[in-house]
Amino acid sequence: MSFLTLFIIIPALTVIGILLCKKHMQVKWTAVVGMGLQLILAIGLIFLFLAERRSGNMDEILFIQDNVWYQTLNIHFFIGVDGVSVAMIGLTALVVFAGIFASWDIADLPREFFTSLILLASGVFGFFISLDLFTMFLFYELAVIPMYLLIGIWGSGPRHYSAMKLTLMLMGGSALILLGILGLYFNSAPDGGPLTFDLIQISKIQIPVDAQLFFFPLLFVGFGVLGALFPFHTWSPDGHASAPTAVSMLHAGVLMKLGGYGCYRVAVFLLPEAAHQLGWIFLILATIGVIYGALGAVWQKDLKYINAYSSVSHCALVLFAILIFNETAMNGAIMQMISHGIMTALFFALIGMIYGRTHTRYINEMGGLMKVMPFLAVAYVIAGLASLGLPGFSGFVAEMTIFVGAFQKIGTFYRVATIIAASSIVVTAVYILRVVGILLLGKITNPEYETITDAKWYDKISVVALIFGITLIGLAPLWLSDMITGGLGPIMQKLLAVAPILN
Amino acid sequence: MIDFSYTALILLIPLVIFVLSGLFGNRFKPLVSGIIGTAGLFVIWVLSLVTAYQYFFLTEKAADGTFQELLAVNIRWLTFSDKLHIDMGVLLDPISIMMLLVVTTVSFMVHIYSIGYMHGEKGFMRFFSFLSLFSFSMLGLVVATNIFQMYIFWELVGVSSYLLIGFYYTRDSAVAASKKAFIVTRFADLGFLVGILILSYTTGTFDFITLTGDESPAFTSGQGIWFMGLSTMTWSMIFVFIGGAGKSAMFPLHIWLPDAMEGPTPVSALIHAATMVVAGVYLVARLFPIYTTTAPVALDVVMYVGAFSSVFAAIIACTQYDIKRVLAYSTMSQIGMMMFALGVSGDGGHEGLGFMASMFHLFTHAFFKSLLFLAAGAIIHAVHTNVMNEMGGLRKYLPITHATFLIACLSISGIPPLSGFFSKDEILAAGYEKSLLLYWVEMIVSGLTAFYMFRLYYSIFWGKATQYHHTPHEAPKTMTVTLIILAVITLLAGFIPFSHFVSSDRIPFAAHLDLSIALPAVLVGLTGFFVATLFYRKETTIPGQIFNFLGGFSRAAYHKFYIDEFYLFVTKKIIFNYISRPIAWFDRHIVDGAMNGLSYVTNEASFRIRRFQSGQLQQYALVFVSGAIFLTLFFLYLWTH
Amino acid sequence: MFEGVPLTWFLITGTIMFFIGIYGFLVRKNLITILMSTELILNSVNINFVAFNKILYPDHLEGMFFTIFIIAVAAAEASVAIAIIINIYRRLVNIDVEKMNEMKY
Amino acid sequence: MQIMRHELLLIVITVILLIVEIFLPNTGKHKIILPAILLMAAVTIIGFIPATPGILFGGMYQSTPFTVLLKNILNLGVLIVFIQSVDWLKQDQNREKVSEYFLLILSTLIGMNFMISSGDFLMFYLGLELATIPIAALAAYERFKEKSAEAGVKLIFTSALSSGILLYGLSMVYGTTGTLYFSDIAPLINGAPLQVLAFIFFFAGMAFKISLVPFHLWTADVYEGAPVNVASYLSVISKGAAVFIFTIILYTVFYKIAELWSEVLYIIIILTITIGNLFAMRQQNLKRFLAFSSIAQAGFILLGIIGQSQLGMTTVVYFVLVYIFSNLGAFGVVSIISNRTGKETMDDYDGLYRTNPNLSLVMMLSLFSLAGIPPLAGFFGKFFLFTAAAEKGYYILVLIALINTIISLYYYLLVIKAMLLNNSDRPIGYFKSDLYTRIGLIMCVIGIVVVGFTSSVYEMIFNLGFGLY
Repeated sequence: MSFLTLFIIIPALTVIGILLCKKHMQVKWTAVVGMGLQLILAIGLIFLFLAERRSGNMDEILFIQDNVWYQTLNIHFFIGVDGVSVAMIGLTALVVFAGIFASWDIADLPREFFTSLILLASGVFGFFISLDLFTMFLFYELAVIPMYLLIGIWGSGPRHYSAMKLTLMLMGGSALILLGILGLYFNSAPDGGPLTFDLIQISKIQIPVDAQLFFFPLLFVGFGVLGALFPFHTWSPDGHASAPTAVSMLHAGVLMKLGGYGCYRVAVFLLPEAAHQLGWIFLILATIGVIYGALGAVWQKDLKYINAYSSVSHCALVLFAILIFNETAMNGAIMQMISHGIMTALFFALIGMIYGRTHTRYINEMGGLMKVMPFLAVAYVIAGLASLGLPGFSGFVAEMTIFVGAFQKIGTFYRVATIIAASSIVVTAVYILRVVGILLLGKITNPEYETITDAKWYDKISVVALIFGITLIGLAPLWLSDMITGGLGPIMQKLLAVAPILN
Repeated sequence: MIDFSYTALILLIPLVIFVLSGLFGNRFKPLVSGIIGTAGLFVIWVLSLVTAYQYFFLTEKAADGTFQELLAVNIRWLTFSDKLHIDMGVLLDPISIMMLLVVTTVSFMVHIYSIGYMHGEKGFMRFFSFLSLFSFSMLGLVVATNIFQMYIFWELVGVSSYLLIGFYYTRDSAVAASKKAFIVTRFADLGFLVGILILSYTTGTFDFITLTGDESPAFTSGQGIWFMGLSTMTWSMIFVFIGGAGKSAMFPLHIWLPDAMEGPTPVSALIHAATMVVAGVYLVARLFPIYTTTAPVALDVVMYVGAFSSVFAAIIACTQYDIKRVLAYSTMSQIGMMMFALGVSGDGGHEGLGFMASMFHLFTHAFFKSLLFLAAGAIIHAVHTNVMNEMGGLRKYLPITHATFLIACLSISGIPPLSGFFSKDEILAAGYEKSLLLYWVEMIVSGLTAFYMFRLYYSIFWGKATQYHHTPHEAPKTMTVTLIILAVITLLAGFIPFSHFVSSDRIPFAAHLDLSIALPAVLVGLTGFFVATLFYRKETTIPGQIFNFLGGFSRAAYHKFYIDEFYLFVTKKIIFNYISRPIAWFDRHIVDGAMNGLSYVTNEASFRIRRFQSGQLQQYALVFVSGAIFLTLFFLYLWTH
Repeated sequence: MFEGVPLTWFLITGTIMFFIGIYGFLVRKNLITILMSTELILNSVNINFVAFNKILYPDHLEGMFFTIFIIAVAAAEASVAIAIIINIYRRLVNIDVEKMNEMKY
Repeated sequence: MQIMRHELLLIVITVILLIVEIFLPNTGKHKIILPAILLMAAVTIIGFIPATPGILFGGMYQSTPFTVLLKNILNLGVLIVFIQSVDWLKQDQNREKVSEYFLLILSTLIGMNFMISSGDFLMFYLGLELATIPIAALAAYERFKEKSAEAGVKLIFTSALSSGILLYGLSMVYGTTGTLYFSDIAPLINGAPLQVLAFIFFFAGMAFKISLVPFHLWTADVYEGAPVNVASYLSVISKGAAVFIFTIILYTVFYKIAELWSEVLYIIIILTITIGNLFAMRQQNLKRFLAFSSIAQAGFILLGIIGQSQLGMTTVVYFVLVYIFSNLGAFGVVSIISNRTGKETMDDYDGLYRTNPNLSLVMMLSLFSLAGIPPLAGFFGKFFLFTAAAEKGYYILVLIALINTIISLYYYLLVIKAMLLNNSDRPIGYFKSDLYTRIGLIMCVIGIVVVGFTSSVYEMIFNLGFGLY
């Protein structure tokens, strides 16, 4: 019985608690308490993990719990963490915690809102801790579905359309994933023996290459849809634009990471040969995505669209780094997931707060907000600087790791791709500063904004928590990168076994 | 062996001050934060003086008589791979210490100055916290132990310059200028980054000491032809230089510098005259061994770009009316000369004269140029305009400012015995040894320099006595004091035996003054001075005539040769309208359209097939029977074949 | 009396009846006639069973039994059907099958 | 006695109810409701007592633990249907014919039980007809509704046609093998052309019961016309029974031509799922909507059969169980709402959540379970079905099915959208559903939530069904 189970139990209890609550306030505070516990637990996990490692426990997976669930199909409830998943869990806990506060003034059906939000969160946590493909997939879908209600009920704009589109596209992705998982399952015992969904066990065996070539694209695209892989990213702008604040935060901050994590943990890890043979195709797509998302953001006028496109760009960078197949880039990919997770959550939180005050998301209709809401404005500038990869914030660390790693890879193709991807930092600077300039600086364009109030206490909590996250990673990245690198051993072994000159 | 680890404080103190004043600045009175910042800078200044003293005089040289490179502090910050890792630390060697002195001194002066200058400004506290952020970043850049640390602080100075240029964030021109500055330098930084990537890939290290050491991997590896007939190292050095050119406003990446004058004048003095803009020069100097040993082509690029920028800027400077812009262009031109000096320099001993000259000029220029800016600040402070036509005859109102300004002008024009004379002379000497043509180009530049500086001087302090709606008065003590201090430094700095401290191979040598170079230089300077006197001491029409006589050329120069317009065209028209906009459209209509198309097709299909459910019992039966029969026939066929 | 009549003749008869039934089911408009066509179908089946039983497998009587049961069940089916038809007739005073398309698509 | 306990018990309670019915005055027929339900509950519970397997009537009837399990599942379903239909039966227009409802349904259930444990085609046919004909009467139950009568006609005639075709197939089987006993037929099946024809006709007959495309067209109309509870009974119980016996016959009789029927199924599955989904997308009337969704679901069930393995067999049963809970949940909500408000179209459901949150929640859970969303039972069922099909290597088929799950998710979400997302100016007003309905719905919800998590159900089915394939 590993304490990791708490990561699923606590949200479940919180949901029950919320359903029992009668009053608006009770609901919120139950949510806060539950997710606060979750955050504490996550931090505790990080420390425990580091302690274990420091004490020389070099097992591939720590805190394992393995119960048989479905005997006949050999489905297990098999959970455990390595450095990578610990990092992702930390990210999730932080973002969810901030998200609760960011959605403090939900007035309509608060109980249902927080229930779905926490269901979503529990799905994400479950996904990150589970090592059995079946449970992984279960949690994956569990995380995706509440989206529909969250966007559809509490969203804005063409919310019904966006919600339906998002759900269906993501479910389309998960359909491919399911097929891929089945493929893995039935190839998991090439030389007799019981079939298994056990990720670690599968990673130990050698799946026939022709099977790999068939299932790798399924899995990669399937997860890639959620990871905003070009050209399957179009749910992202609409979805984010229509979603309520906290949902955008969780979605861009955490849910999209499921895609990247899946590509890394399932597609590439279990199917290295195919990954090595077909990787270039997706690498091209990812590279396009990086620059395409960035350029797409330059033209947008809606804050959320801008951020959605920048998310496309950043997440594409994650996939790009994963497909480089060397340790440094892989490390960068994970760090990019985390940094982008916090960053974009911060962005969406701020956008939501600004929207809540100005009631518009069109940048041309706003201006000079720095004067009336200094706190939010400064936070926005910080988020912007972090997002354009300024040293001292997490974005820089991640991006630099990716670029350095990618450039170490032999082959002009990769070099060129790297330089193209790297050139996105300039474009990023362009659209970030454009927004900052129009939105915050200059004179106040709209007289009614004179009276706007600055952030409330709960806004401040969520913003500060997130800013703390990015600066912490930005200023002292070593522990994180070491923790992640520790988790990359197995996958690197497999990849190197495929092509010795990958590094 | 002295323990230099205390130098870490030089970085920590401003950082702490920044964080504190950033978080709690609005808790206490504005003035307090100003005082704190200044005090902090004073401490750092003292520290760096101590460091310099200890390093140059108390630390024993290495066996071959070189000043050794000391890693005072070095902490692992981020690990990329077993070979590649970023450390944060303090590297002490002659040039870094020289820069330490420059930065701390000027920054300290500017802090004091600003207390007076920014008095009563809204956001006084913000200003000082940004100043300390800048000082932190600049110092970090200076003492970087590895190229990646340098890149990190490189970015940081960029952003602090962005923040400070845009200090008056309600003024649209300021916002635009800051944005421009950041994006242009960012673009250059991309070059720098690519350079670093190539360098680190070939050499497998970021570390300066390893890179520039005698058996540097850069010398051994990376010689092979890599791309377009140039060696890997050459390319990486060229890219790195692009980064440097961006920060140091070399042509064609200079466009941000004039606009950057939108920032408060002390900022211009600190960042855009003395410290940040010379970072490029410092960067090239840092990697100088690589340039000379393995990338001569890149070094030539540096030389030509430097030379061209210097003359280009000098010409424009002659035509501008905004005093700060004139100074900005003169800065650009001076930095061009420094680059040129680096470009012409060889390595080691007297070969490395150019290196020394460049560093020397950097040193002196920092002081007299910041002096010029601060004085200009005092003037603007007094008359509330910075267009020179609206000034005149100020010498009786602002005696101190006038005196100091004059000193600075003489110094920059290379009139002995002021500091500018010595450094510039060395540069010309170095240039003379390399190529005669460029030598003369630089001669002309120094002539022009003298001309436009005195054009500026006369039209501010002499000329017609303009009526001011309230009589200008001398700036407060805090400002004049700094002016005087800097003036004194400007007077004396020239007599420092610079080559005994700074040289390309860190072996002291004696650079003697070569009259055959010095005299013509001085003469050219004097000519410029006299021409300016002739034109501008009194109201004359000559300049106008000449302006018209040169016609198109002068107009082009007045319009800064339309470089800005060109950039605007590229960014706004090409990138914004012809790339980004189509992409946005494509995304909405093609990519997204495909997705919506799917759903449309499904709906359509579901509508088309509805007539099978006609509600007619017999039609159902028909489908039923025909289905059964069809299956039968199909499988009978399948089975029998 | 049926000695020497080959099986195929019975089968052909059965098949023909079967398809006559189908045809009637598909084209007649009157519900009663449609019901009768279904009876035709069932009877064709009966012929098959009996014929098979008598000619191929005379030692057991499964076919016969089946036939008898089919007849019985058919009767039951018919009764229910007719009951419903009567009900229909009560509602809309004809029993034209084409009138019964209130529910469609 | 022990061997055919289920059938006997059902017959007994049917007789009891008949007798009770005689003594009830015409005005008080509804007094029969409670005893009927209690008796049914009793039967259901007794059913779970392990029975002794055995063979009767020289092999015409065979009872194994597996068939017992199937019968129990059906009993459970029928019990829920009974409980759910109370609210409707209590309405005035049904006052005189309450008891018929129970009697007819019980008789069909008896038919199904016989069908399931039939050992030869005669018994099978009798069970089939017994399970079909009374339903026609039930479909036409609401005498004064034209739609109801139309439904009755459509059902009875198509079923007559289909049984005719099925019988024709059977006659051919008899002709080629000379016997009607499953055990004797099996070895003699050799894929002769006549047998191919025989099988296809037999298949068509079964496909009518399971309502597979293209033999499905009656389904929607009958569901729409018939009373909601009858429709729900049709959609789960009779379909489930047909699936069971179909699976058994395929696996035990026609296994020698498995290649043939898996190819047939391949085509039929694709047709069924796709057509069913495409029709369901556009439906406004919820009964029709559920009808088409149930067609699509049937297609998914076949995925398990085509797996041709222990896994597949087990999963089919498991999924039918899950499907009973989910579909009955949905139908239960539809029926209570149509009883109270007479509203059956999707637009009427706009903003239902605001007025009747609990009903909407049940509906949402059921639909999510049907769509296969974790952590509800439907997810597990679907996943195992896909696994079963993939095991045979039908990856393309699975992919098509998966794509269809997205379409199905789309239209299930449409209902949820109506209930939760849309706001209506005149939504269905709040009403308090009666105790029976609540119990019924709660049973469904428990089933939906629990069956998935507790793997024991699945394991039990697996162990019982062992060796059947």
